[in-house]
Amino acid sequence: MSATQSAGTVVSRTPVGDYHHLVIAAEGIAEHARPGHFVALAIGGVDSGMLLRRAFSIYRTSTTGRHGETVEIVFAAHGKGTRWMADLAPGDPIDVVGPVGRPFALPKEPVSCVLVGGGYGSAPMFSLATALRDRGCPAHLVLGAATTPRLFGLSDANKVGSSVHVTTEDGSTGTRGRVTDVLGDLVDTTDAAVVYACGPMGMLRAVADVAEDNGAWSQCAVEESMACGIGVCMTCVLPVEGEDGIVRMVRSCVDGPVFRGDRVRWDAVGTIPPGTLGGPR
Amino acid sequence: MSATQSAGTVVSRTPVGDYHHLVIAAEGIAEHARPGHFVALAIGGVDSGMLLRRAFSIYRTSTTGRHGETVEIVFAAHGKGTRWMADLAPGDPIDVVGPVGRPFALPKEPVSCVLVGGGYGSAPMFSLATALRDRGCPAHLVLGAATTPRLFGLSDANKVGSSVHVTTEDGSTGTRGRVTDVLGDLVDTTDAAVVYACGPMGMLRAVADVAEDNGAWSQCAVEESMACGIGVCMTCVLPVEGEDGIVRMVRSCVDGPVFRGDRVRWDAVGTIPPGTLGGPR
Amino acid sequence: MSYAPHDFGGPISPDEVDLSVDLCGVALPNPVMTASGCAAAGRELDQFFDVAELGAIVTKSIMLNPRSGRATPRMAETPSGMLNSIGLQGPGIDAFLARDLPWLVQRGARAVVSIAGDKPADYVELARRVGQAPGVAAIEVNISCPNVENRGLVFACDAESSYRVIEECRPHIPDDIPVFAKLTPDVTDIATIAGAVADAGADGVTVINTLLGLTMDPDTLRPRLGGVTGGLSGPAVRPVAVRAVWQIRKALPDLPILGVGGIRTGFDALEFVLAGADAVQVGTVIFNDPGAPMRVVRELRDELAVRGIRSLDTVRNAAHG
Amino acid sequence: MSYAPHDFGGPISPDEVDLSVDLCGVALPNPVMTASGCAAAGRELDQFFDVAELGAIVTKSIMLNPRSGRATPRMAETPSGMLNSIGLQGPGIDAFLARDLPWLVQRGARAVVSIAGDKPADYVELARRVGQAPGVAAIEVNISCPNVENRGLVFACDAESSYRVIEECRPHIPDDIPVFAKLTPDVTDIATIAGAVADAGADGVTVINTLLGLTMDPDTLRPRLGGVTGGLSGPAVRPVAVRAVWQIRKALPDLPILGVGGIRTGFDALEFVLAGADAVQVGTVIFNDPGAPMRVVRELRDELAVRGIRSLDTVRNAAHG
Ligand SMILES: Cc1cc2nc3c(=O)[nH]c(=O)nc-3n(C[C@H](O)[C@H](O)[C@H](O)COP(=O)(O)OP(=O)(O)OC[C@H]3O[C@@H](n4cnc5c(N)ncnc54)[C@H](O)[C@@H]3O)c2cc1C
Ligand SMILES: Cc1cc2nc3c(=O)[nH]c(=O)nc-3n(C[C@H](O)[C@H](O)[C@H](O)COP(=O)(O)OP(=O)(O)OC[C@H]3O[C@@H](n4cnc5c(N)ncnc54)[C@H](O)[C@@H]3O)c2cc1C
Ligand SMILES: Cc1cc2nc3c(=O)[nH]c(=O)nc-3n(C[C@H](O)[C@H](O)[C@H](O)COP(=O)(O)O)c2cc1C
Ligand SMILES: Cc1cc2nc3c(=O)[nH]c(=O)nc-3n(C[C@H](O)[C@H](O)[C@H](O)COP(=O)(O)O)c2cc1C
Ligand code: FES
Ligand code: FES
Repeated sequence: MSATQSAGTVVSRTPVGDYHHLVIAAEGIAEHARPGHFVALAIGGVDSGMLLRRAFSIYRTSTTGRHGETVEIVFAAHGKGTRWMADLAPGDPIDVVGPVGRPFALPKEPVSCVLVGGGYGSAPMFSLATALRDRGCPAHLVLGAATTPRLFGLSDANKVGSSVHVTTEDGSTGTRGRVTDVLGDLVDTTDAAVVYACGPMGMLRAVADVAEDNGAWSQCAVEESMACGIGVCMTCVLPVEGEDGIVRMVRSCVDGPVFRGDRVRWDAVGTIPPGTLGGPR
Repeated sequence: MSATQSAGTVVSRTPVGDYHHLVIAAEGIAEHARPGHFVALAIGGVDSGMLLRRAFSIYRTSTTGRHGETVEIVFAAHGKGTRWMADLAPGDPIDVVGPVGRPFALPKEPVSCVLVGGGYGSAPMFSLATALRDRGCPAHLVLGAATTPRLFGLSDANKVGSSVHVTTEDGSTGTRGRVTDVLGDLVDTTDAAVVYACGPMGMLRAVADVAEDNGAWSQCAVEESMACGIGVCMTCVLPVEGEDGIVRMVRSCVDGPVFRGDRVRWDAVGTIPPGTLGGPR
Repeated sequence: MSYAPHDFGGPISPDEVDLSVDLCGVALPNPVMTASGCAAAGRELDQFFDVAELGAIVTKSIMLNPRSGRATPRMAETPSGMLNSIGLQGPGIDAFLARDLPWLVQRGARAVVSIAGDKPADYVELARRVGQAPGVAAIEVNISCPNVENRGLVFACDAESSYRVIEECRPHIPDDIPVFAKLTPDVTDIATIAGAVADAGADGVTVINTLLGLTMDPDTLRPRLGGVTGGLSGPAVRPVAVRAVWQIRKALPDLPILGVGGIRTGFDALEFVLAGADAVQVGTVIFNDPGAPMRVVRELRDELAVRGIRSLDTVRNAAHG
Repeated sequence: MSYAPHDFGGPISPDEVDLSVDLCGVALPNPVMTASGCAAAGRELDQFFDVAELGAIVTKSIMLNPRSGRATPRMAETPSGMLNSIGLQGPGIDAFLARDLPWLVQRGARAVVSIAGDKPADYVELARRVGQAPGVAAIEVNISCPNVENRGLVFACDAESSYRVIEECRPHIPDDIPVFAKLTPDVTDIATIAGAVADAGADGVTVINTLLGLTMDPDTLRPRLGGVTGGLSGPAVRPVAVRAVWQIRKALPDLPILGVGGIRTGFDALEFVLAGADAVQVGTVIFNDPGAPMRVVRELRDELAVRGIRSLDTVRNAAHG
């Protein structure tokens, strides 16, 4: 897999609840994108004081629309760079690197799957659900968020999900609570073999635990702070246990962002756990 | 006189020849502006890598239009900041400090005057001409530029000038040559007492010489590189001789930008001429 | 290393935040000052905010005699910063004491007078003159200047020269006027220099002055500034300045520090306080936003309020905890 | 001071510009390299441009043993720059020689291998191993690391430690492999350190490594980086880097210099050449634009062409003239 750097152009930016849905025309990215891949966007223009790219999961892509090849993302404006993005207008230039990272691994057999998206973390789940169902895997969706405006993609979910389950912490939509409050039962009743998840670290950790407790694999797309997004800087690492049982500090941008939930040392994120390869002795 | 800092909004930006005509709605500036004053604009937004303001002569102001108080400037997009300004669109925010500097001194008697504008340097000349004619001074305009697209304000000139003279270096409009090629005669024939000038340093120096040779005072608006535009940084200095005959390094932003042409040590701009107050011994 | 967050309780109203500072016995309404050379003597900024409301106005470093400064160009914009080679242009101490200082004092502002010299004897004479002038709140001794008696080596690059200037000045300044030595970051170990000036009798230090930088002119292909090299300032250097404050605070737990370098927002000011600064100065950003010093005061108040912090004492040095 | 502009004649076609460089006997097609730690071992960048076309790839500083690096967060964006505290994470020399270097060599790129150690003996062992490996174009000795045998003081902060590392390494590296010592700007007098490593047998120097910086976390109100302090890089520091090159060139007219620090455009690269650099490196800006190194090559060619400059030799050191 190879990433492309593409001089993109904004097709549209549409507010959706608390988020923005951004469509970018950019060549060379859409056809290679798989669910779980992300793009890294340059921010602020050539004279900006903000140098680092921002990473966003690919929501969906198209190679056949009237704007040519397009890539779509969903983002929350919370820091400086994403606030700048919230002012993007059609026609604005935006440099895109993508697709980057390791996508979600798809089962070889037509097993049942549960897909969990927290907040904007649901963005990659709809193309994933489609890909799963294309290979005969039922795809049950769980969308969760603190509040209704932070749920993304309910209508997509209803289109592509084998079933759809929603939680909000304030109870304004669906079940009051968190995604993990409904997850265990769902894995059980659907006899799911794999749980896919994308969302905040805390959620991923909890999802990985629930999956494991219920005898399913988990595939978690993590979100670590990234400087380069292409594997050259070593800022985005987290402790992951290899097949050999050794914990390594692994780049989440190119060795992830998707990891097997049981491999990530969730408890030790933000530290170098004792025994890590090359760790302090 | 006191400058105001005002959170302005772009009303319009219109290309005019090689320049842009920018109209900004900003409060507290228009009513205090006099011909020769300038504004200092912040560039690039809060996360920009460009910190320093850019200075522009006030072209005209209004307190009565439908956008409330407005300030207008004319600019050439040549460096980073002005290129950024060339993308400004109606509604964009832009922070304005102004009016700054010492405006053109107006004659107390109804004497004849010649006003020379080089390139965008003609921008302040039209309001000056109006002010002069309001007090009974004939105002003869000379506009000069390298090429026709770099002439600014011909139609304004025809409206407000007692007479209008145009030079271009390529001869595409008016007399082929430089403003100084027509200036001597004009000062003579109009019996001008004062020559006002705004434009590149080389032109100002030549204009000041011609004025002096023809027995007229000159008032030159200089353009020195400025960091603050409000008198606090001491970057914008040039050598100016005081009434006491002593040369001082004087701030062009607040002690200028308008100086008496015979006071500026044009030959020594960019140096500290020997004998300057506090100069190296 | 990973820290537990501090817990100061829930947000409070900005009115409940007390920003006042006691700086070596001088009471300041808030910890924000202008930085020397970025506010002249305060007069021009009084158009944009009430200079008497700010913590203090630090005046442009004044020398014994009038000084023309360097040839132009004197500045170049750089990414998130600028280079300057003003060369300490100024009217000299007589004119300053006759005209600039009285205006500030009469205006009710706290005047911190910055002095600079070419040799130790200059500083002594300046200290004497300024120390006797009425209304001076504090003196900042800018030792980030070349010492003509020592091959043009910047005083603050050398612990001994730094010690000597402060030791010779201090006795000529009344005890109740605190003396701050202003240090350059262009040294291998800034804490040692801070220790030297503290030993010599400085009441505190101001860090940082500009970093030495150079940029080329695209037309001449030679150094752009009349002074060849220049001083780098602005947000670009902020991480270096915060680090310098933090290192000095670590080495000298009780030395008052004025933090300066690239402050643009209230949070930037808070960064310096967390690192150990007793007060802060806003410099280059004034050129971007002449209202910045008072805006920083307001934003700092809000930053504290939203975190439930009632006074600066609560968070000063908090990054060391 | 005021200069007459250079006159090189009118614009020429970019094709007429010869960018090739002879770096201590190593032929480079152009003077642009990646900076250590900003390009891993070249493989990832090969997606964006042909790494064999670039002047050279400088690999991430490699240590004797595998190293996990520091805890996250390891970076913070700062105005026109960033802070990093990676802590030299890497696979160790064995894996590097087995896997990373052979890829680069086979790919046809010029490999400049950066080595780093905790003590002089580490450097010696690394020099020996890398010196024997096939296909190494040059070695960069990153002495901007803490010396565990000397209270954690950074080697390059001290002329003696710097001298010692290079003196001990050099004999273990074949003569035809040039050795560059990479210096930190966090010193009072960088030219002295450059002189020391030159005396010790370095063929040249690389300047600058990052500046020590610190930033606070708005949530914890404590240092943001896992490593507490971090290294500041990016366009923010460029004026400091150009100044360092210029000072070293002035002091040591013949010492080869690799200039690095904040290069974003072809003109930025030219600035370093004018100041005295023989070649340049692009680091942090790669994170902004992975195609930057080859873009800088193209832009540099255009900058020279438009000024009628046919080769780098014509303009190297031109700012000193
Ligand atoms: C693989 C991946 C996929 C992501 N997908 C999405 C998405 O679909 N929608 C969405 O809204 N956000 C997504 N994020 C998070 C998004 O990248 C950050 O919110 C964004 O970078 C923050 O930028 P800022 O300018 O708002 O914040 P700032 O604080 O100004 O960012 C400063 C620097 O830190 C980095 N940074 C800060 N927070 C994060 C973070 N959480 N993750 C990575 N880098 C960070 C930025 O990239 C930048 O370099 C994703 C992150 C990763 C790693
Ligand atoms: C009193 C005054 C009135 C002016 N009026 C006009 C006008 O009406 N129309 C117009 O197009 N231009 C005018 N200029 C020039 C204008 O300020 C510069 O062209 C502009 O600042 C250059 O900015 P930049 O971003 O294009 O260049 P950059 O090279 O990116 O500028 C970098 C820095 O240098 C300063 N600088 C560079 N060139 C100049 C310059 N010539 N004068 C002052 N500062 C400079 C900038 O302000 C900025 O701080 C005037 C300048 C002055 C001093
Ligand atoms: C134009 C200019 C002039 C300066 N003049 C002085 C001075 O006279 N004395 C002094 O101690 N510092 C001087 N400085 C340094 C500032 O006071 C301050 O230490 C430095 O710029 C870092 O802060 P900043 O990034 O907020 O500007 C000057 C800085 C600038 C930009
Ligand atoms: C993330 C990161 C990692 C770095 N790692 C190394 C390293 O391993 N060895 C080294 O000599 N320099 C390292 N550097 C410093 C760079 O090589 C370079 O000297 C410095 O960043 C200045 O150049 P720049 O502004 O172009 O990045 C690193 C810089 C960054 C930003
Ligand atoms: S973000 Fe640079 S290696 Fe992952
Ligand atoms: S531009 Fe700052 S004093 Fe004139």
